[in-house]
Amino acid sequence: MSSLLELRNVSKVYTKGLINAQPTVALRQMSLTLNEDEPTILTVAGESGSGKTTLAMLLLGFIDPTVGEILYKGKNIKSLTGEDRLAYRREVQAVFQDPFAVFNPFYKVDHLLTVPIRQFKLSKSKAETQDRIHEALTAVGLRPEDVLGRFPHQLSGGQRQRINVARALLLRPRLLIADEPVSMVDASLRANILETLRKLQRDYGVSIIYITHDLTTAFHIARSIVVLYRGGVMEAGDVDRVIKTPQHPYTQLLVDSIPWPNLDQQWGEHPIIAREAGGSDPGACPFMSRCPKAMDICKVRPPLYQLDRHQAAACYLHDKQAEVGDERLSDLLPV
Amino acid sequence: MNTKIIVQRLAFFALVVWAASTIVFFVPRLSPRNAIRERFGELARTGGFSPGDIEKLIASMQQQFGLDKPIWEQYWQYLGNILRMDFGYSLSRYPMTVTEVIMQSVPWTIGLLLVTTVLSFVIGTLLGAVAAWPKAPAWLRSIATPFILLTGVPPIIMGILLLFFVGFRMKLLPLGGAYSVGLVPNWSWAFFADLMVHQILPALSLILGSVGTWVLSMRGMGITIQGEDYVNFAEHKGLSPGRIFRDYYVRNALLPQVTGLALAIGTVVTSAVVVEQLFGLPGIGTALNLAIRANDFPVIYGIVLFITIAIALLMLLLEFIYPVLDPRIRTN
Amino acid sequence: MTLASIQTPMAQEIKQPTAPVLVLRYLRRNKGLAFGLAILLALTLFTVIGLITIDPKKAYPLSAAFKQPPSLKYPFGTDFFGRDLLAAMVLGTWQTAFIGLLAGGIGTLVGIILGFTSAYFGGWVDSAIRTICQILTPVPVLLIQVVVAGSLDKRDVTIVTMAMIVAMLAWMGPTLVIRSQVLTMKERQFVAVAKLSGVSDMGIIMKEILPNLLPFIAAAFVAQVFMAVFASLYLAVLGLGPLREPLLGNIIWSAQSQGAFFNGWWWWPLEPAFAMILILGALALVNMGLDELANPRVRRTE
Amino acid sequence: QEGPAPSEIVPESPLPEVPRNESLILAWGVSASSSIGTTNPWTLPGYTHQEGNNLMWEPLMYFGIYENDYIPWLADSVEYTNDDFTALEIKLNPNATWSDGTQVTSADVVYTFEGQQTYETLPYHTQFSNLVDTISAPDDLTVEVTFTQPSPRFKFEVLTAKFDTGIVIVPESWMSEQEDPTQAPGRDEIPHSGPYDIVAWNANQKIFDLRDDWWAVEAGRMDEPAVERVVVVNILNQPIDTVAQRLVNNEFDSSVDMRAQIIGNILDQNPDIQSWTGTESPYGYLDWWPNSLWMNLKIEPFDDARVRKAISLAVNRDLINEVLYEGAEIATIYPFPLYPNLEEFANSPEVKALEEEYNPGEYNPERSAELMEEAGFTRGGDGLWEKDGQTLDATIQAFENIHGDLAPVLAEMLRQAGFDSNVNFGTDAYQNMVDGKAGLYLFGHGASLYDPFEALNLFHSKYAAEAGVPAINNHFARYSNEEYDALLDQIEPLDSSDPEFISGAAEALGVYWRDVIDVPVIQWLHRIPYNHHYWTNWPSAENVGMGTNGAFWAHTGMLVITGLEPSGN
Amino acid sequence: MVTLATSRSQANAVPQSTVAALEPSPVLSVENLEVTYYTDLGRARALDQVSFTLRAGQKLGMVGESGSGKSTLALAMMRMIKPPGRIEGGRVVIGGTDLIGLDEQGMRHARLNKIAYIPQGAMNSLNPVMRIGSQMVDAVKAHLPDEPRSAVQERCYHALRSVDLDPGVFRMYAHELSGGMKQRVCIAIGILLRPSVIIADEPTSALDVVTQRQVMETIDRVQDEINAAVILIGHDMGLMAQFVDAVAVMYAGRLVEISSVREMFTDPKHPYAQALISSLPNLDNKGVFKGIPGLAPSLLRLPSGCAFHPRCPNAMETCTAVSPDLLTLANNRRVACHLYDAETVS
Ligand SMILES: Nc1ncnc2c1ncn2[C@@H]1O[C@H](COP(=O)(O)OP(=O)(O)OP(=O)(O)O)[C@@H](O)[C@H]1O
Ligand SMILES: Nc1ncnc2c1ncn2[C@@H]1O[C@H](COP(=O)(O)OP(=O)(O)OP(=O)(O)O)[C@@H](O)[C@H]1O
Ligand SMILES: [Mg+2]
Ligand SMILES: [Mg+2]
Repeated sequence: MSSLLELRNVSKVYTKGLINAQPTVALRQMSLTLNEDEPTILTVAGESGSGKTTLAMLLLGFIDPTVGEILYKGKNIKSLTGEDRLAYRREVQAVFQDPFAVFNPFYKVDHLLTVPIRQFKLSKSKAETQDRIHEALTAVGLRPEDVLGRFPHQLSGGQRQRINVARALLLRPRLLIADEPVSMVDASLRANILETLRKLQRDYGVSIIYITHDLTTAFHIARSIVVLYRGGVMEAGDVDRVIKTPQHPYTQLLVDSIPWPNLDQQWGEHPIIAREAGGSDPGACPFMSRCPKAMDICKVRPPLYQLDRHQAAACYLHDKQAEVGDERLSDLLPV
Repeated sequence: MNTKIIVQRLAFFALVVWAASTIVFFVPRLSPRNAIRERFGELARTGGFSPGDIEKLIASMQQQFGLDKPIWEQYWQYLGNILRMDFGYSLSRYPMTVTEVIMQSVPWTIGLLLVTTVLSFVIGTLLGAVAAWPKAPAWLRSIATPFILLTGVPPIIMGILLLFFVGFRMKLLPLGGAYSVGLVPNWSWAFFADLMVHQILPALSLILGSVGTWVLSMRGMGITIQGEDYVNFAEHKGLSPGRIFRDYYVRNALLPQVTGLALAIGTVVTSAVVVEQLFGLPGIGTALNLAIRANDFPVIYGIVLFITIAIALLMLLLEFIYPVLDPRIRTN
Repeated sequence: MTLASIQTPMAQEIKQPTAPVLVLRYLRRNKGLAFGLAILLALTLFTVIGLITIDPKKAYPLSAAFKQPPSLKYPFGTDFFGRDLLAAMVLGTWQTAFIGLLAGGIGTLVGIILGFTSAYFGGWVDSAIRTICQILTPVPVLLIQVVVAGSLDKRDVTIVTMAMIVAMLAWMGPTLVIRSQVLTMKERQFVAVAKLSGVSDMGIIMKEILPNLLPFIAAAFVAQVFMAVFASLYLAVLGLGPLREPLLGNIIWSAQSQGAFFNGWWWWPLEPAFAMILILGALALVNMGLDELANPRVRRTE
Repeated sequence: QEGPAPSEIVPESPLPEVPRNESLILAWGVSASSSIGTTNPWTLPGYTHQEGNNLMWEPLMYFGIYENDYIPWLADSVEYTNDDFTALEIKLNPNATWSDGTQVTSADVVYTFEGQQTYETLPYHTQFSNLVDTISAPDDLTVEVTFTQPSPRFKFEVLTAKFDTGIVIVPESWMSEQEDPTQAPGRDEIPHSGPYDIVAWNANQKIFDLRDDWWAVEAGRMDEPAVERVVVVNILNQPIDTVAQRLVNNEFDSSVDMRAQIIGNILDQNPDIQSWTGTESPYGYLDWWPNSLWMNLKIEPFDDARVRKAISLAVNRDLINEVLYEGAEIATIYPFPLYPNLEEFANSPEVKALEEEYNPGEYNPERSAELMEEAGFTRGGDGLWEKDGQTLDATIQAFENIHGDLAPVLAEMLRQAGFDSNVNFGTDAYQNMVDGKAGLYLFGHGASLYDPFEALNLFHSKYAAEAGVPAINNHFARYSNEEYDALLDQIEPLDSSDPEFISGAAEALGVYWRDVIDVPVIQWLHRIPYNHHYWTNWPSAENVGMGTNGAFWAHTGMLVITGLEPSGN
Repeated sequence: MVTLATSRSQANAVPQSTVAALEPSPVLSVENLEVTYYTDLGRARALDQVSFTLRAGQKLGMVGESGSGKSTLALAMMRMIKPPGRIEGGRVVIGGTDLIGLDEQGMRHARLNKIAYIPQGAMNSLNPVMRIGSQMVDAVKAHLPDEPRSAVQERCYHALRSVDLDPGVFRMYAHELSGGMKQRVCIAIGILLRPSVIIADEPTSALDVVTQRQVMETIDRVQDEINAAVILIGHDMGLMAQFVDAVAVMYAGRLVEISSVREMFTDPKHPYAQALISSLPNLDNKGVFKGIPGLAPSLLRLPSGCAFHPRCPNAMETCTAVSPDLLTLANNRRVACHLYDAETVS
C-alpha cells in the first residue's frame, strides 16, 4: 500500500497585510494520506473560511505549507523535478469552485481540453485528440457540437462545469480535488455532475477529495468526511456516521442546519450562537466561543477522541475515549 | 496605520529623494557642456557683456562653484548640501542662489498649477462620471467626447491658439505677463483681480487638454462601478438618481482618480514649462526652461529636485489621505 | 394522436452572425471607438496615398514657392521656408506616427517584459522593478530627454534616435500597469488550471495571460504614443530634435517661431496642429472605446 | 559661499501714480535670465547694462556712430597727449555728481580703472593689465593714464560707451566699503550718476523713476527728461509674435528687435508704430554684428580652402535677401558693419579692386561642385559629397531665437549643393563653437565699429587655438597665416586715418576673401519698433539725434530715452 | 382568481379554512408580465405571460433552472430591467397601483416603500465607502423626507434589531461585517419602510449552511412582524422546503406550476417539477442521483409548443405544437401542461 499523496503535519498560517498583522491559521497540523490503490471519495466540509480551499491549494502545490511537508509518492513536492514533476502535475488534478473563472476568456472552451492533451502528450494525432475530447464530453452528457468552438460566456454554468469535469476525465488523474464543483449549479445539474464524478471514481479508480460546505451532497457522494473549523479538524470518519450521528457540537450544528428538501425534516432546535468577530484564543478549542456546551477545559485545544473505528471528534465531551494523534487521521477514514 | 507603516513610507520617500537627486546630479554632467562658458557666450551673443579674457574668467568661476573638483567629491558635497536644502548658486544668475530662484518663481507656478489641476480634475472627473452614467441626459454625456479629442492638443498649441484668437483678435484677455505692466504687487483686491485676469488664458491652455485625461480615467472607472451591486441596490432602494450618482457612484469611482492626481502633477509641470514661457509668466516652468537653455545645472537640479520632492510629498500625503477617503484601507 | 401529421418542428438553428457583422454592430454601439477608428483610417489613407503620389523632396525647404496660401497648385499652401505643405503634411504625419509608434512600441514592450517579470516572479525582482519605477515616476521625464538629446551629435539626431530618447523613459507607466494587471490575472483560476495542465511559466505568460491584457496593453500603448508625440513637440520647442524633418511638431514650432499667425500665414501652423489633434484625439477615442471593450461588465452580449 | 544675496526690490511705500503717458514701457528680457537686484556693474556674471541698468550708469564719453563723433559725458574731454598713443588725459565735468549728492571725482575714475586691473572677472581686465602702465589723478577732475605700448584704439574701445562695450564709472566711496566689490549686488542702495533710480524689480518687471537732481541737466548735456517712469517688462522668452501683438495693442512703447516680416506686419497693424526707416523696408539700423558662416579651419575638410570656397559659392545671397528680407539688401560680403567710417573703407579703391579679384559674393553651384571634386570629394548615392566613404558633415551650429529664419535656409542651400547640412539650434551650439569640435557656425563679428582692425584681428594667429581647445573670445576661425599676422601687426599701432593703415587693412581683407576664412552672409539689422502713441522723438534714419544707435538697451540707450518727447496722447 | 390556501407561518395559527373563508384580497398580483432581451443573436423572451398573486404574509418560492427567468421576474417587478432588456407588457399591481404604469418618480417611490428587493450578492450590495447608517438613512429620507432625524434613526435601529443586529452596526462600514451580517443589513434596509412585498433573490446562495439558516430565520421573523408577502428566489429545493408556503416553478421564461409546498414535494404535477423533485438528495436515498436529462433550451430558440417537450418523458404530439396555458387544477394548484388539460377547474 503505497501512498500517492501525503500531508505530514501540515500547517498553513497567513500573515495578512502589513497593518494589524494578525496571523490567520488557515490549516492546523493536518496529516492525511491518500493511497494509490484505494480509490475513495473523501469530503472535506466546513463553513466558509475553515481552510478547505487552503487544503486544496496545498495538495496541488500552489501554496507552500508554513510547517510540515507534502509528499508525492514519498518525495516532497517542492523538490520534484523532471519526470516526477510532470507525473505529479498529471496525476493530481482539480475541478475548481467557480465554473467561469477556470476558462481563459480569451480562448474558446476547447482550449481547456486541448492544452493538457498537448502538454502531457496524451495523443499522437489531431484525430486522436478529437476522439478523446469527444469521448470525455459525451461521458459528462454533453454533445461536443453543442459546446466546442464556443467561448466560455456563451455556455451555461452547467455546461461549463461539466466541461471541467470532462477535463478531469480526459486526464484520468489518480487524485482529483474537486473544490465546491457544484456550488453554483441548480439542483438537477448538481445531480448530473456528482453522478459523473462518482462514476469517475468507480470506473477509473480515481480518488476524489470533494470539498464543500454542502453536507447533503457530501453525504451522497462521499465515503468519508473530515469536518474543519477554523483550520482544525473537528470531526472525521465515515460519512454516514458523522452525518447521521454527529458527535462534535459543531458538526451537530452543521448537520442541524442542512436544509433538507424534506418537509418532515425541519431545521433543528440547536440555537445558533453568532460567530464573534476577530480571532479567539489560538490555544483554545476554536469552536469554544460558539459552543453551547463549552466548558472551562475547552480553553485548551482538545485532541481527537476515537469514538468508533471510523469516527473521531475533537471535543472534551468525549474525553472518556481514546485519543488519536493528528497523524493517524487517515486511519479513521474508510475507503 | 501604525508606526511601522509610517516609517516605511518615510523611508521610501527618502529613497525617492535620494534617487532623484542622484539622477539629477549626474545626468546634466553627462553632457559635455560647460554652463559657465555658455553663460558668457549668451551674454556675448546678446551684447550684454564684452569679454575680457573669458577663459580665465571661466576658470575662476569654475573654482568658485567647486566644479574643478573630482566629480565624486562634488557629489558628496552636493548630497550634504541637499540635506541642508542648500542648492548653491545659480550659474546663470549669479550671485542669486538656487533657492532664491526657486522661491521667486514658485508662487506663480503654484497658483497656476493649483487652479488648473484642481479645475481640470473636478471638471474632468465630473464629466467622466457623467459620461459613464447611463441615466445622464445624452447631451451631457456627449460633452465628454470633445474633451477627449482635445487631449490631443498639446497645451502649448492650445496656448498659441488662445493667445492669437482670444487675446489678440478678440482682445478679450491680456496677451501675457503675470499682471498688468507697471503694477506693483500688493495685497489689494484690484491687484488680485488683475492677476486673475492674466491667469485665465494660461490656465485654459492647461485645462482644456487635461480635462480629457480625467474624463477618460473617470469614465473607465465609472463604467466598472456602474455595474456594481451596490449601485443597483441603491436604485432598488428608490434613491433619486442624483443621490445615487453622488454618494454611490462618484464617491467610489473617485478613489483611484485621486491616486492619479499626484502623478498628474509631473505631467502638468512639464506642460507648465512651455505654457509659462508662452505667456511670459515668471514661474518655475520659465525658470526651468531658462536654466535648461543655459545649462545652469544647479538651478536645473534645484528645480527638478523641488518638483520631485513636491510630487513625492504629494504621493506620501495621499498615502495618508487615502484611508480617510476609503474606510476599507483605514481598518484593513 | 390525430395530430400525427404535424411534424416535430426542429428547433431552428440560431444563426451566428458573421464576424464583420458583429464588429460593425459593436462599433455602432461603441460610437467613440467607431469615430476614433474612422479618423485613424482616414489619416492612414491620407498618408499612404500621399506617400505614394508625392515627391518627398517637396517636404523640405526651398523646394516650392514661398508663403503661398492654399491654392489649386498648392492645396495646403507653402511655408516661409518654401516647403509644399501638402508634401510636408504627408511626410510629417507619417514621421510623427512613426515616432509615436516606435517610442510607444518600445516603451510598451519594455513595460510588458518588466511588468510580467515583476509580477510573475515576485520576490526581490518585483521589489526592485517596482521600486525603480516608483522612484523614476516623479522625476520629470522631459528634463532627462532634453539633456540626452542635447548631448547627442546633431547628425545622430534622427527620427529613430528621437523615438529612442522618448522611449527611454516611457516604460515605467506600462510596467506598473501591466504588473498590477498580471498580479490580479495570475490569481485567476485559469492560470492555476494551466499549471495543472502542465503549461510552463513562460507558456502561461505568453499564452494564458498576455492575450487577456491586450486592452490594457493597447491603452498603455496609446498613452505612450501620446507622450512620444508631445515629447517630440517639446523637444522641437527647445530647439532639439531633427529640426529639418517635417515632423508635425517641427512644422508647428517653426511656424510659431516665424510668427505665422501674426503674419497671417494661418494655414502653416493650423494644418499640422489639426493633424496632430486628429491623430491623438482619435487615439484617445479609441482608448476610450477599448476601455469599454475591456470591461466585461459593460461588454454587451454578442 | 557667503555673500549678500541679491533679491527683489520691493518699494517700501506704494509708488506714486504715474500716468501712462508719462511712463515708458519697454519689452525686454535677456534671453537667459537676469540676476534680480544686481545693479553693481562689477558683479559679474550677473550684472548687465541692458534691462535699464544703462539708465543708472554713465561712461566718460559716448560715441555717436551715425555722427561719427564722440559725445563727452562724465568727462569733458579724453585726449591722447602724445603722438604715439601712449599717454592719455581725462578731464571730468565739474558738475557731475552721484545720486547721493557727492561729486564724481578723479578718485572714482582711478578706482574704476584700478579695479579693472585688480579683478579678473571685470571685462577690461586684459586690456588694462596688458596695456596700461600708470594711472594717476593730479587733481579732482583730472586723470592721467600711460600705456606700455601704442594704444590708439584704447580710447574708443575701452573708455567710450557705444553699443554694448565701454566702461562705466563706479562710485569709489561705496564700492570700497564693500567686502568684495565684485559680489555686492548694489540693489537700490548703490550711488549712481545716471538719471533714473531703480524703485522696483522682480521677475516680471523693473521700474525706474526719474531723479529730479540729475547733474546732466544743469551741466547742459541734456534737457530735463520727459519720461517720468521707465518700466522694463521682462518678456521672459515670450514668443516674438505675441510681443508684436502686445505692441500693436499699445501695451509697449518699444521692444526687442524683430524679424523683417514681423515688424512689417506690426507697422501695418498699428500706424503709430514706426521703425528706424519709418514704414519702409529694411526697417532697421545696422548693428555691429554682421553674421558669417564661420568655419573651423583646424578640422577636415574645412582646412581646405577649396572646400571653403565651394561652400561660399553655394550661398545664394540674392535668394536670402528675397526670401528672408523681402528684397532688402541685407546680404553682405564684409566681416564688419558698414558704418560711415567703415563704409568709406569698403568703398576705397584698394578694397574695390580686391573685391573684383576674389568676387566673395559669387553664387555658382557648378564652380562649387568643381572645387569639391578638385578637393577629392565625390557625390554619394544620396547626392551628398563624400570622401573615403565619409559624408561631409556640414551641420551648422546656430541660435534659434536669432537665426531661426536664416539658418534653415542656409542649410538647405548647402544641401542643394551637395553638403550634408543641418542646423543645430540646441543649447549646446555655442559650446560647440568654442570647443571647435564642429565645423560650421553662424555667428557675428562683434568687433569693428569704427575701423576694420578689430574685425580683421579676429583671425590673427595668436588666437588660433587647436581643434578641441576652447577658442578664446569668439575667435572661432582658428586661422593661422604668418603673412596675415604680419599685415595686422603692422597696422595695429596706426590710427585709422593713416593711409598706411588703409592699404594694410585692405590687403588683410584681401587675404580674408582669398582664403575664405569665413563666409560673410548678412549684415545684422536691429529692427526696433518705436511706438509714437505716447512718445515721439524716437531715433530714426532721419532723426539721428546725437547719432547713437537706436537701441534703448545699449549703453547709449539712456540718451534715446532721455531724449523722448510726449506725443500729447 | 386563484389564491393559495396554505400558510405555514406559526404566528398566525389561524385554521386554514378560516383563511380561505376570509379571502383577503391579494397584496400583489402579477398579470401577463413579459420581458424580452434584445441581443445580437436575436430576441430572448425571458418572461412570457407570467401571472400569479400573493396575499399578505404569504411566502412564495420561485424555483427553476438557471436562466429560466427568475431574476428577470424579480427585476421586472422592481422595474429594474436594464437594456438590452425591455418590459413588453403586463401589470404588477400592489395595493391597487400598477407599477408598470407609474412614471419614473412614482416608481422610485414605490421601491422599498411598496416593494423591496433583497439582492443576491449581498456581499457587494453595500456601498463600501459609506457607513451602514448613512445607507439606511438615505433610503428613509428618499421616501420620507419630512421625518425628523430622531425618528429616522429610531426606525433604522428598530430595523437592525429586527434582524438581530446590534445598533452599533449603524456606525460601521460594510467591510467590517461578515457575509451573514451584510445580508442581514440588506434585509434590514428592505424592511425599513415596511413594504407589502419583499423579493429575496437567492439571498443565501453565497453563505454557508449555518449562516444561511440564520439569515432565513431572520427573514421569516421579520416578515411575520410586518406581515409582508415574500418571494424567495432560489434553486435550492431544500431551502424551499424549509421556508416557503408555496412554490412556483419556472421553465424557459414561463411559470409551469404553482402549488403549495407540500403538494409540490409530495405530488408535483408538471413533468419538469416531477423531475426536479425526484432529483433531490435525501437522507434515505443515499447514492441516488437523478438529474433531468437533456439541456435547458436557449431562450433564443425555444422549441415550439411546450418548451419542455424535448426533455419530457410524457411528451405528446400536442406538446410539440401547442404551448400549454397555466391552468387551475383542484386545490387551487396551477399547472401549464397538456397532461392536465382534462382536470382543469374553472
Ligand atoms: N492568500 C491569503 N492571504 C491571507 N489569508 C488567507 C489567504 N487565503 C485564505 N486566507 C484565510 O485563510 C482562512 C481559510 O481560507 P480558505 O480559503 O481555505 O477557506 P474555505 O474553507 O475555502 O472558505 P470558503 O468556503 O469561503 O471558500 C480564511 O480565514 C481566509 O481568510
Ligand atoms: N442583460 C441581458 N442580456 C441578454 N440576456 C439576458 C440578460 N440578462 C438575462 N438574460 C437572459 O435572460 C434569461 C433569464 O435570466 P435570469 O437571470 O432571469 O435567470 P435566473 O433564472 O435568475 O437564473 P440564475 O438561476 O442563474 O440566477 C437568461 O436566458 C439570460 O441569458
Ligand atoms: Mg473555498
Ligand atoms: Mg438569478
